[in-house]
Amino acid sequence: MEQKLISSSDIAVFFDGLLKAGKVVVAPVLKQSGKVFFKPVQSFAEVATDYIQTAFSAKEVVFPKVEELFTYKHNEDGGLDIKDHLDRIPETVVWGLRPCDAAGFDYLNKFFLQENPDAYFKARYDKTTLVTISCHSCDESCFCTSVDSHPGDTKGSDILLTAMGDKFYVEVITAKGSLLIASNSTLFTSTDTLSKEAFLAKPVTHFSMDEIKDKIQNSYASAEWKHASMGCFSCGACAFACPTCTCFDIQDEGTQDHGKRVRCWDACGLSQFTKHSSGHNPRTNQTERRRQRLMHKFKYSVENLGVVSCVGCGRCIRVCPSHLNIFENILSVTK
Amino acid sequence: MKELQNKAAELLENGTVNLLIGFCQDVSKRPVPYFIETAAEANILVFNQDCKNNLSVYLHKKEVKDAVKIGLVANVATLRSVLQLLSENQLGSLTLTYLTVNSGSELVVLGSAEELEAYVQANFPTCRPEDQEMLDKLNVLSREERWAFWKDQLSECVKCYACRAVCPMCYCTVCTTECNQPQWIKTSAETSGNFEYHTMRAMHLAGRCINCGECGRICPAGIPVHLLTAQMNQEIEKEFGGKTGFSLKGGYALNSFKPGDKENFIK
Amino acid sequence: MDTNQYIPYQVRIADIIDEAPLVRTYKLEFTDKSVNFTFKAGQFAEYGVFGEGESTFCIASSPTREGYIECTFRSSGRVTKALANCEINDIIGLRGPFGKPFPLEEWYGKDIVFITGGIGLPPLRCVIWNVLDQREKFGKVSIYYGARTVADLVYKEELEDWKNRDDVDLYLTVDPGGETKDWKDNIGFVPTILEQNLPSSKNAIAIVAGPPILIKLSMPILAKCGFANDKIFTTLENRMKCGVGKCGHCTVGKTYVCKDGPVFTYEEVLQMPQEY
Amino acid sequence: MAETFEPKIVAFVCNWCTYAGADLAGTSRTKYATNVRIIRFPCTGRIDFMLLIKAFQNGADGIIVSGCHPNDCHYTSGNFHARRRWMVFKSMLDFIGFPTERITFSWVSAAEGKKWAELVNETTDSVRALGPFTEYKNLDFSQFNQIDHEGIAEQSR
Repeated sequence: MEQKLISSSDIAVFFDGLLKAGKVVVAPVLKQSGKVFFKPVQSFAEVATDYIQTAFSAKEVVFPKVEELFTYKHNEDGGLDIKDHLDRIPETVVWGLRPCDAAGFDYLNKFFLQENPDAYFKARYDKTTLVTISCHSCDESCFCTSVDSHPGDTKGSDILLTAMGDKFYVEVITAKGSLLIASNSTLFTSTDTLSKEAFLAKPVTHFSMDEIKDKIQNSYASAEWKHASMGCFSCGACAFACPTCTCFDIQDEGTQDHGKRVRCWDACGLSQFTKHSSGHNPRTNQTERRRQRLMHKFKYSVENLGVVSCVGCGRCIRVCPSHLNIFENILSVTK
Repeated sequence: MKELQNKAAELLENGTVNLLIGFCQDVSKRPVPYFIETAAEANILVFNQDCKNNLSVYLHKKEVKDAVKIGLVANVATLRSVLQLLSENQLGSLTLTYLTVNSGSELVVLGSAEELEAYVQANFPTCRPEDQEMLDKLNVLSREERWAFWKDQLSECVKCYACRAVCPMCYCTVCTTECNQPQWIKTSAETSGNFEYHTMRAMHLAGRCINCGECGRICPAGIPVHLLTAQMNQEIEKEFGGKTGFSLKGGYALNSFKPGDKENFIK
Repeated sequence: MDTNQYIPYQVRIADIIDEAPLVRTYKLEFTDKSVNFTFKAGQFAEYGVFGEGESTFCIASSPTREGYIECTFRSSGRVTKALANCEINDIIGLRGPFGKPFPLEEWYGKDIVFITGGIGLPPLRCVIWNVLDQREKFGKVSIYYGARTVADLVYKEELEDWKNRDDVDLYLTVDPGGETKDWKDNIGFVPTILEQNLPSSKNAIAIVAGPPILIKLSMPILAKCGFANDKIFTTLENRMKCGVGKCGHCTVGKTYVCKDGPVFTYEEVLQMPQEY
Repeated sequence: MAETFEPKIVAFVCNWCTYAGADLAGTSRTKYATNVRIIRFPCTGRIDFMLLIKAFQNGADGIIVSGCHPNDCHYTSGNFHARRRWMVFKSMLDFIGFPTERITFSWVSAAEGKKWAELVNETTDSVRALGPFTEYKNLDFSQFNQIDHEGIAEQSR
């Protein structure tokens, strides 16, 4: 890992350089609804800067809300022509995501590629470079420091920018990152390791992960799950806003003759998620469904992949219609 | 506040209610719906301007139905939706007690449907000014501009169905979106599928929506979906008269008719 | 491996057998003969009707009988209904094989007890064929199979065939009231019949598949016979979409039924949360 | 393209009046545009708005919805109920900016074979003038997974 500096004024030049290089640059954009979304942009001017967190995570760059698996069409000799569109995926730079989102990519990478690698995720991930910007501000929903991360965490990023007054401190973490720098090397000056501490936000730490990790082992039967889930409406808001939720549904759209098969986000909180066509539903009530979601984040994914799959971005808390609070729930069930 | 807590405790104490649905606050002072079964817990109850959630939606939840005798801490919008639900015969099995705070910020306890009706009619809410403003703005736009507006808005929808989940009027056990034989509405959150979903939703709520605005407020993508139903309600009120959530025998504009209804759009 | 697991093979329906009301067996052949599709007993696949979607069920034929595969399904949902409307020579999609197979090799020299009911036989049929095709490798083979009515019994010819073999003990039964005038076999629920003809657990494996109630009631009886929990095998049927442990629909606790199963020992099942 | 464009028009009609009317048009050898596909319903009261959406979803360029005149309904009030629902549905579509001129509502009785023929011809002409209904189909290409939608778009055309 190498460290560099770039002056704030040159950031725009660097950014436009990426666009000129023909890359699709996805960056946070403020929409009239007052919320910030990751969108492909055409200029640095469009990029939103003053916000705590985007409405949805950047995961849709590598795991879109609707992913076309393939199109099919009947051909003369009775069979079908089936083709995917992996070759159409462009070189993409995600600009200005938060360290928590980047950490989310780290998990997604493990989940999708460790076993039975997922061709669509891989194709997108390989062509995606993450330019993360450290958080200088946070709100009461942020809790990254509780899940072994922090506002200047380099985990998952290719490049991490940290605003330091009139300049940005640039940490180049991966080869992908170095390539971006190399293509605009004149803008950067080398430097030795600097301390980011003074320029970072200070989110509240609610619990120590190690403690939770072993306490949650026997919390499955906790009576607190009922309280933690009574308010739950069984919608998918938390899962869809989450940077590490990966559940999806596969659907055909079209006729028997031609059409496409897509995969779209699904959520374990929705009542139909586990329902069999026979009518039998393994997880009938919301308590079981919310427990599945939280236990997956803090227990099951540790057992399966060795990492906690919650990055503390706090989106689920912000979007929850009844303000269910994930870290309060975790604390209450591990009491 | 204290008054509310004491009353709640009293109701739970003397068995008027088995379960009381109200608000408490999380660490960061956000109102969280809270379900109280013992008088001892009543002291964490809060009720203030931020307590916007329409708690009446929980009346459809099995765990709540099982409690039968239920107390509801409610703002006017919530009371109005309860009234609408009563007029649709959805709460037959429940005995309800309502706790609310009136404009004079004093505690009001309503024990019966009739009291509820009287209170709602006396404090009947009008369309929120900001909503009215948006509606007027949209209605003067050209057809293409409106299409563009909704296209941009609905393209952000991820079909989390939060708007459906928080709506007290969406109580069907199986929603049209889950009927897949045939697949009426695309499951994928592509814009066309989103159009179908939100059109369907607005149509099924037209003449029933009580304008609590929850669906728009909680949309994670910030889509003002509540405007669709608000607009429908105004149309229906204009053409057929009648207010939703106004009386116990509200009646539903779309399952009644007058021989003289407007038909200038029919060839 | 870098192959795209979401792209289905194309298979032609070569033959259709109506097994029972709503239950059909399709014999499937790969349109592309060069495809080398190998699978093991107990694995499943995703069968897709283009335009309708995919449905999950086991491969009912045996790897020991090459050149084609068979699947048996009951039409209940959107996809299976569409599938049931297919005709001979129609092309459908096939993804697989997925899942962990039965550890047949470990069973060589052991007695095998099959306990199943209704539509639960297809997953086991694969194993049964497999066992019978290499009969000498196994000890005693007994099959307990029942259905609601005589009409609901699947694979009727094969049942005849197994009945006539002297190296297979077949206990055939139908629920009380489901019998016909000329029904000569047992009448009563499978667990009852099992209790009346207790198998020996000595050097034996029990495989249970079928409706949850059948599994629930058979387990204590098997325990009574002295079957250890790790000597009892079953297959879980959860809703699945991807088949490769990604979509999350089939999770039971941390377990992905599609890649860690669908074959589990009863011991493993007991360790999971009861969400299946 | 424009001049050779023949619109697909789906007609949702009630069994007792408009269908009979269309039948009359046929038996009395009245010629009318062949663009229309008729779907027969027991009553206009049964014509759910979801069916109209579905038709557009499946590529219809225009829609005709037609039934008995008021007071003629075989089930006495089906068309009255339908009338309200159409009115609401139409204003709903207007509000989201949907081109409602692609939907024609009408009353055609069993005796009005001639009116039916005219109705179909008029509708066909007006929809032909409007051109193919791409606005709806194009919705997805604009957004189809926000990253590489152009590619998919051109390929899907």
